[in-house]
Amino acid sequence: MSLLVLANIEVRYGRLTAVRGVSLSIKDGDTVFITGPNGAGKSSLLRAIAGVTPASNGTIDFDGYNITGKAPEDIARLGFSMVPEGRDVFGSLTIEENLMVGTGMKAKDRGWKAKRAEDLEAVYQTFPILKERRHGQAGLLSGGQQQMLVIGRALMTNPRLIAIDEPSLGLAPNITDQVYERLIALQSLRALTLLIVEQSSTRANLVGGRMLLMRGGQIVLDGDARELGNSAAVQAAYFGYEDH
Amino acid sequence: MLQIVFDSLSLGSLYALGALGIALIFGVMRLVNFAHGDVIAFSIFALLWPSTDAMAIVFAGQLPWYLLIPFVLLVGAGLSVLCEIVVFRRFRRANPATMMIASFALGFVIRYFLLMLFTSRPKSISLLPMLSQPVEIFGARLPLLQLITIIATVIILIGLTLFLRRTRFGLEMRAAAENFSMARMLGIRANRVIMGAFALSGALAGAIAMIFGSQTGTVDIQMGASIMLMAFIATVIGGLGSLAGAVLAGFLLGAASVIMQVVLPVDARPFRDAFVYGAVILVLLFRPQGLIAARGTKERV
Amino acid sequence: DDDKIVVGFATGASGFMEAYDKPAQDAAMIRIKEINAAGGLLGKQIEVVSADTKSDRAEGAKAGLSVIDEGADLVVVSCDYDFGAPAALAAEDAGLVSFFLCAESVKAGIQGVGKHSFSASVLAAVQGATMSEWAFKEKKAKNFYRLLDTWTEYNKGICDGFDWMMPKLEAQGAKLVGQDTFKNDDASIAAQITRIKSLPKEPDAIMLCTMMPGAVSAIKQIRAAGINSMILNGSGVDGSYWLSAVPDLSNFYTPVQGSIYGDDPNPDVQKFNATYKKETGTDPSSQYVYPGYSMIDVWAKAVTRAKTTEADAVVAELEKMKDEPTLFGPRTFTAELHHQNSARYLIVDIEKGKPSVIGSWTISEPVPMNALVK
Amino acid sequence: MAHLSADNISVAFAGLKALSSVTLDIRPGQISGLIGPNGAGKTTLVNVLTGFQMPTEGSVNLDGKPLTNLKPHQVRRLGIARTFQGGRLFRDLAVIDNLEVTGVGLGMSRRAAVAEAEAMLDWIGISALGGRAAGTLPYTDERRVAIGRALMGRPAFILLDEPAAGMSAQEATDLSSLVKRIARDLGCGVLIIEHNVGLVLGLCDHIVVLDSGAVIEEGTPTEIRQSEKVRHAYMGTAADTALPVAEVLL
Amino acid sequence: MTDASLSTLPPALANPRKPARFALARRTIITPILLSLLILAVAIVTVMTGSRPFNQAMIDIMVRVVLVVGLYIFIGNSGVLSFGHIGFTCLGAYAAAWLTINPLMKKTSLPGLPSFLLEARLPYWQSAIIAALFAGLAALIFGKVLMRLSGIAASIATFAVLAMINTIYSNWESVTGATSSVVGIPIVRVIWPYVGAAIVAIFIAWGHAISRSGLALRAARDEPTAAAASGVDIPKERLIAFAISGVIMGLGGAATAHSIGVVTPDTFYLGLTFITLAMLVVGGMSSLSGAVIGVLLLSALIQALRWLEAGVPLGSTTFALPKGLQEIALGVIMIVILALRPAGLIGNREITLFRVNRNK
Ligand SMILES: Nc1ncnc2c1ncn2[C@@H]1O[C@H](COP(=O)(O)OP(=O)(O)OP(=O)(O)O)[C@@H](O)[C@H]1O
Ligand SMILES: Nc1ncnc2c1ncn2[C@@H]1O[C@H](COP(=O)(O)OP(=O)(O)OP(=O)(O)O)[C@@H](O)[C@H]1O
Ligand SMILES: [Mg+2]
Ligand SMILES: [Mg+2]
Repeated sequence: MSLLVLANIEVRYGRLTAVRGVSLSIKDGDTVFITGPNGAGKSSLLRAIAGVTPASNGTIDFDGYNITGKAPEDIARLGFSMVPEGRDVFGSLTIEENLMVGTGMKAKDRGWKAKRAEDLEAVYQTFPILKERRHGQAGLLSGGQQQMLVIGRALMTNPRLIAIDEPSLGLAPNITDQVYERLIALQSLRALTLLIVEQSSTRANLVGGRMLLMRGGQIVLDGDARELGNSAAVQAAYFGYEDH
Repeated sequence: MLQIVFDSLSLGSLYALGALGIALIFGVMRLVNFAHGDVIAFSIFALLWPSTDAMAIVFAGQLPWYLLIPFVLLVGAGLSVLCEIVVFRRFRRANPATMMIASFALGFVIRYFLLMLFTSRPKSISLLPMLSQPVEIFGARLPLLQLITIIATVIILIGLTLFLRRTRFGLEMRAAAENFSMARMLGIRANRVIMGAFALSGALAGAIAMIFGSQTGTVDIQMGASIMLMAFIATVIGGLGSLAGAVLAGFLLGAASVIMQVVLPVDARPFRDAFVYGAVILVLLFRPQGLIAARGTKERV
Repeated sequence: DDDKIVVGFATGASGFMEAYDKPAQDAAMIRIKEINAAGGLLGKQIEVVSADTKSDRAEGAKAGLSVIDEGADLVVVSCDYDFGAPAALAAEDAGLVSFFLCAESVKAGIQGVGKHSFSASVLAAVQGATMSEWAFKEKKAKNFYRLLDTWTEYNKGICDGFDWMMPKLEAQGAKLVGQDTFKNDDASIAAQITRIKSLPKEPDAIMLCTMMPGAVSAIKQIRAAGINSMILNGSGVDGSYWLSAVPDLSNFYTPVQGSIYGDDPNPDVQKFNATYKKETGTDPSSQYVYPGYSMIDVWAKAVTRAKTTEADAVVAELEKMKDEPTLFGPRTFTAELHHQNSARYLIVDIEKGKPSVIGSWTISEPVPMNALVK
Repeated sequence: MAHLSADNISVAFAGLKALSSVTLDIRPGQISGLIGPNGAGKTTLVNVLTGFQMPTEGSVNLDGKPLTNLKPHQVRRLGIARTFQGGRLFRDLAVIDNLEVTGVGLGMSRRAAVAEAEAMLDWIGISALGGRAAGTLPYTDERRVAIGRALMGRPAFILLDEPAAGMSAQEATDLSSLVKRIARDLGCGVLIIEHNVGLVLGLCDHIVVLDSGAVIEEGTPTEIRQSEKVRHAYMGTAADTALPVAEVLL
Repeated sequence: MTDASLSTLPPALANPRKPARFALARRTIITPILLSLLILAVAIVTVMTGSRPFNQAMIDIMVRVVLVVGLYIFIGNSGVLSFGHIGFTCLGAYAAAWLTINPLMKKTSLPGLPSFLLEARLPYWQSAIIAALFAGLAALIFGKVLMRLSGIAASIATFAVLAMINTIYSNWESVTGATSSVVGIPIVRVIWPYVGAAIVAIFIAWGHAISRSGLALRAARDEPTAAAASGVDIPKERLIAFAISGVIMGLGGAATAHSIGVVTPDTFYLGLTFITLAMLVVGGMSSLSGAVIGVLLLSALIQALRWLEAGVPLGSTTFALPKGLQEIALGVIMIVILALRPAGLIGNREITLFRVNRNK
């Protein structure tokens, strides 16, 4: 079953069109990597799905609901969790408060407090430094620590689909490994769908799953990550990108 | 001596309440809400019938206190929320200067609206006259109203702090304050949260209006302005975003004003405010981040 | 043109000053109507032009210029000296007579604007002097306390008059037991009250030099603190509209030029009050409506005597007036002073929240120039 | 010869020891790498070197003269430039003006600053961006503009904080060659912080590894690659996968 | 700085080709010229109408242009909102009063003045220059202390300065006449000196904006951290702008004094602070054109509303806004403009002949 269906999405900033006519369908429990050169429109696409930069054209369905033009909070409440590019921590809140921010929408469910404590412990296990600093101010964390925090925070909302814009940004290599391990573990645990933007295809080759390559606001390649590997097609996509 | 302490506290508590209302909105939107003073004035004018006569025609002012107080608080909260919906919502992405000028323009609109209904002439009203009786505690005599004001301020401060620190609403409000769009991406109904903050701030304005109105017996379209200014200053020297700081600074400003009044020789007393503002500058120079720096005001490189 | 005489009002028709300018202007209109009905001035009808100062100084200058452009022979400017001065200066520049509707600062005249400028009211200092002398003489008050609101010149003027009178009274046994200042918009005057309360004995009288809206606040706080001394005021607190704020206020005294409470000893004042009500729909709200009427009255007399509206001639006639009777007491202008430095004041007493005239007082000697210009 | 050194630097933040007795040398023409786990103190060290952070102990010296009490702008005027982990461009200004500001900050006339800014953009290979508003640039370009801005006035030292974060392999390669040119052609002493291990190993003459505020290893790329300590504390699979990129560069 | 022998510096970098002298000035001077022409056009129309109240209204506008341009120099370039500048206007206005009032009058009304001021009686243009410098000096002194602050703390500190100046001037009886109006200032009712002052202010603002200091300050406005890392001494650049804008505000003060002939401290307090700030923000806070156009447009709007309020004949009936609606309408229109254009009408652009240009 398709969890997320995009039809003909277009994103514009004034005169500039960042995403042009992207159509895409992602199945429940899939791992999807989006790669592509700088300025390809990857972040813009994610922001459009999340409802922060509404798409100027096209429709988006999530979990059977039409979420086109819906407010970001409503989309989030359906189980779409997004980690945007750059570290949007709530700098004045403590680390633990940051992790708690997104957990309010489940407050209606039964036993949610116990579940929340469990989730929190799981995040702390993945990133022990966060536990160590749990009452510290988030804004004072180092770049990489903040990145851990925002990933942890997104996981705390217990999403159906988590969309991460460049998870490895600023992370030490071994931490990046841990992040992926955790994501893959969650995926097998409760069919979490992953939508990950990475600049390079290396990680996709390693992890496997579906890989999309974006360029100039369009999806130019769509295939199995391991199969595509460092294939000529991928190379072409990258080198077809005229730098300046 | 004790008398001076009470005098300081009672003046300070007005500033502190004002500072809370301003700090709350500043915390949420980086908005220096210059319309706050006019919300104060509006809340109290709501007790009168519109008329251009010199004599005030009391409308809701004669309600018993247990209805009167909620009425004024509701009017403040309602107007404040209305301002949010009609005006401030459109300025979520604007820079602070733009928002500030917009709030100033809004205050202007409210003020002249009142002026149109009531004229510029101050009107008199007797609110909660029973509070004008003097009471005596620890040998200091002060009007009952002042005592109640002091106590109310402290209770409001504690309640508000607990509310913001301990409840989910507080957490969501602080999150929305810091990064509106990220908060929404985490499922926070940010608009509602912000409306809540405006409601609280408006209710505080109503509280000030009540106290001020009962204390002075006068309602005047300008009445919120000077409190609003002092409150604004208190918010900043208290440490932006820190409610406790705002309250502390409010009390300190009250104390500074009272103490200057007491110690300055009679010829220098008219210059009292210059001394007070001089002290403000000194505090800012030594603690630019405020007396109680809120977390997150320090930005790391 | 020659078939009419133009009176120009450069006053506040909106904004803060409107509440003060409008009533006085209405009173002036009543006098103008009377004159027109009686055949006009020098046989010509008086026509009125007006321009709004928006209660703003820069606008005031424009309003002044605007009525001058429309041919005003007399420029009537805002009640308050500060707000009226720009328009008055414009008139002075154009060589026209200007009248402040009710300014009570000595500068509203020769000392400030120039030699063609007059004020229709009485100097604030006279009010302070009147009240202190009256309280001492009639009420046997000995210990005085002086509480000044530094907000406006008017307030300071009241206290100046008090200060001038005090040494004379002290020679006769009175005493100034203390003094303090505050600002009209102070949220609380608790500290000032504490100072009064710490006196060994409550003063007999507090000379309160202030005006609305701070006055109500100060009075209320003084009484709430349990201080029951008599409170002496300037005319600025006249009116019953605010009395509800301080229920059962007593021992409170105000000097007025005429009574709005229906008990003025002069029946003509009562008649005027009725006319005012008929014309405007409301009773006069304070004694500040009256100067507007006297102003047109004295100016029209001067014009009649000079047989022209030409400024210098009219000024000369005005300066000849000595105890010229008007509805609201005699008026005197001299070449040195275009203002009243002595006046008969009615004293209004408020007891249990009810105002009534309890007498009148004229200070024993006029306030001299050196007490006015310091 | 010019020589920038951090001597025995310690920094503590309210109980947290971000750096303890770190010593580091940077020499003109050399490229030094600074790597280590997240929160190791790398950025903090750069902050100390550039006057943004007062060390609790130790001193920063330029040619033996202490800089420790200088303000950031004074440090910059002595020829020590840096970039930031976030781009921190002057978003409202055009790219060329971003560079010009530094020229002006260093005391050049606007005329001279424009001239140098143009030459610098050209040298980096981004003259085409000159007229764009800095706020609308994509990530990679932002990085390059930031480097260009830091190079104005041709500083003796440049400290780069994660310049390749978020770059694709190709872009990282381009960046590497730019950094090499900076060291070789401009004679700059470069300090580079990066989590892209391949890039660091391929680029640097000398690498310092920080962990929890302390130097745990130091040496040539080969030494670092072989260090068990470093592998344990820091590298994950990336150490293996990234190697090819490094090889390409070498 | 670098050891040249070590590197083989690329020739283009070693010796970059400088642009022609005054290239920047020549490229941008069109903006102040156009703004000045606009102002001149307004003045010429004014003189042609021959109406005295209209002339006075236009004089007011010219004075406002001076004040708002003065604000722009500091606020626009530094991004620090100042609530204190009208304090310098106050200093300028009183200085002009001290220097121009007839000594005979001064001896009675302001006896506390030092004797050189008591004796002084200068022509208005000389007094305006001295008043401007005096205000600038005061700004320099206050700025020296305050410019270490940034953001809202700086705004509040500047407000405290305003409040201090206001309190002192409202109470120093013998020198400022306290709260009462100081009169006797020669009134200048010809528009040209005011036009001159506005044009001078515009050119000074332009000169500052294209100067090194202006550029550095604008950079620091966006990114103080990066600016410091670029060698910019932020407090110093702020101070320069603060002092220059202090001079212009002082000039505006002198102009105000001569335009209405009276000064009082409360003329130079919150009301004027807010209306000038509003004009700046509505026009576009970070652009000189925005400052000037903000004044012209808002003033025109205010004037139009007043005119509507006074009543406009429409055929046989007169259409008039109810009293008080003018201010309400003004507030609403300001809110609408800001909601639609949060960066102000002009944004951060400058007008030029060919197209609207991005700010340098
Ligand atoms: N807020 C914005 N305003 C104007 N243009 C923008 C904005 N955000 C992005 N763009 C432009 O849209 C295009 C796509 O940007 P986007 O950030 O989506 O690319 P990306 O693929 O995520 O690149 P990167 O790998 O650098 O993150 C780029 O040309 C960029 O300059
Ligand atoms: N101003 C500060 N106040 C408190 N703690 C701080 C401050 N600055 C840094 N720290 C802490 O010091 C430690 C070192 O931070 P630093 O930013 O130097 O790490 P880093 O090595 O650059 O990490 P990353 O690779 O994640 O960017 C971190 O634990 C961080 O939380
Ligand atoms: Mg991106
Ligand atoms: Mg770092």
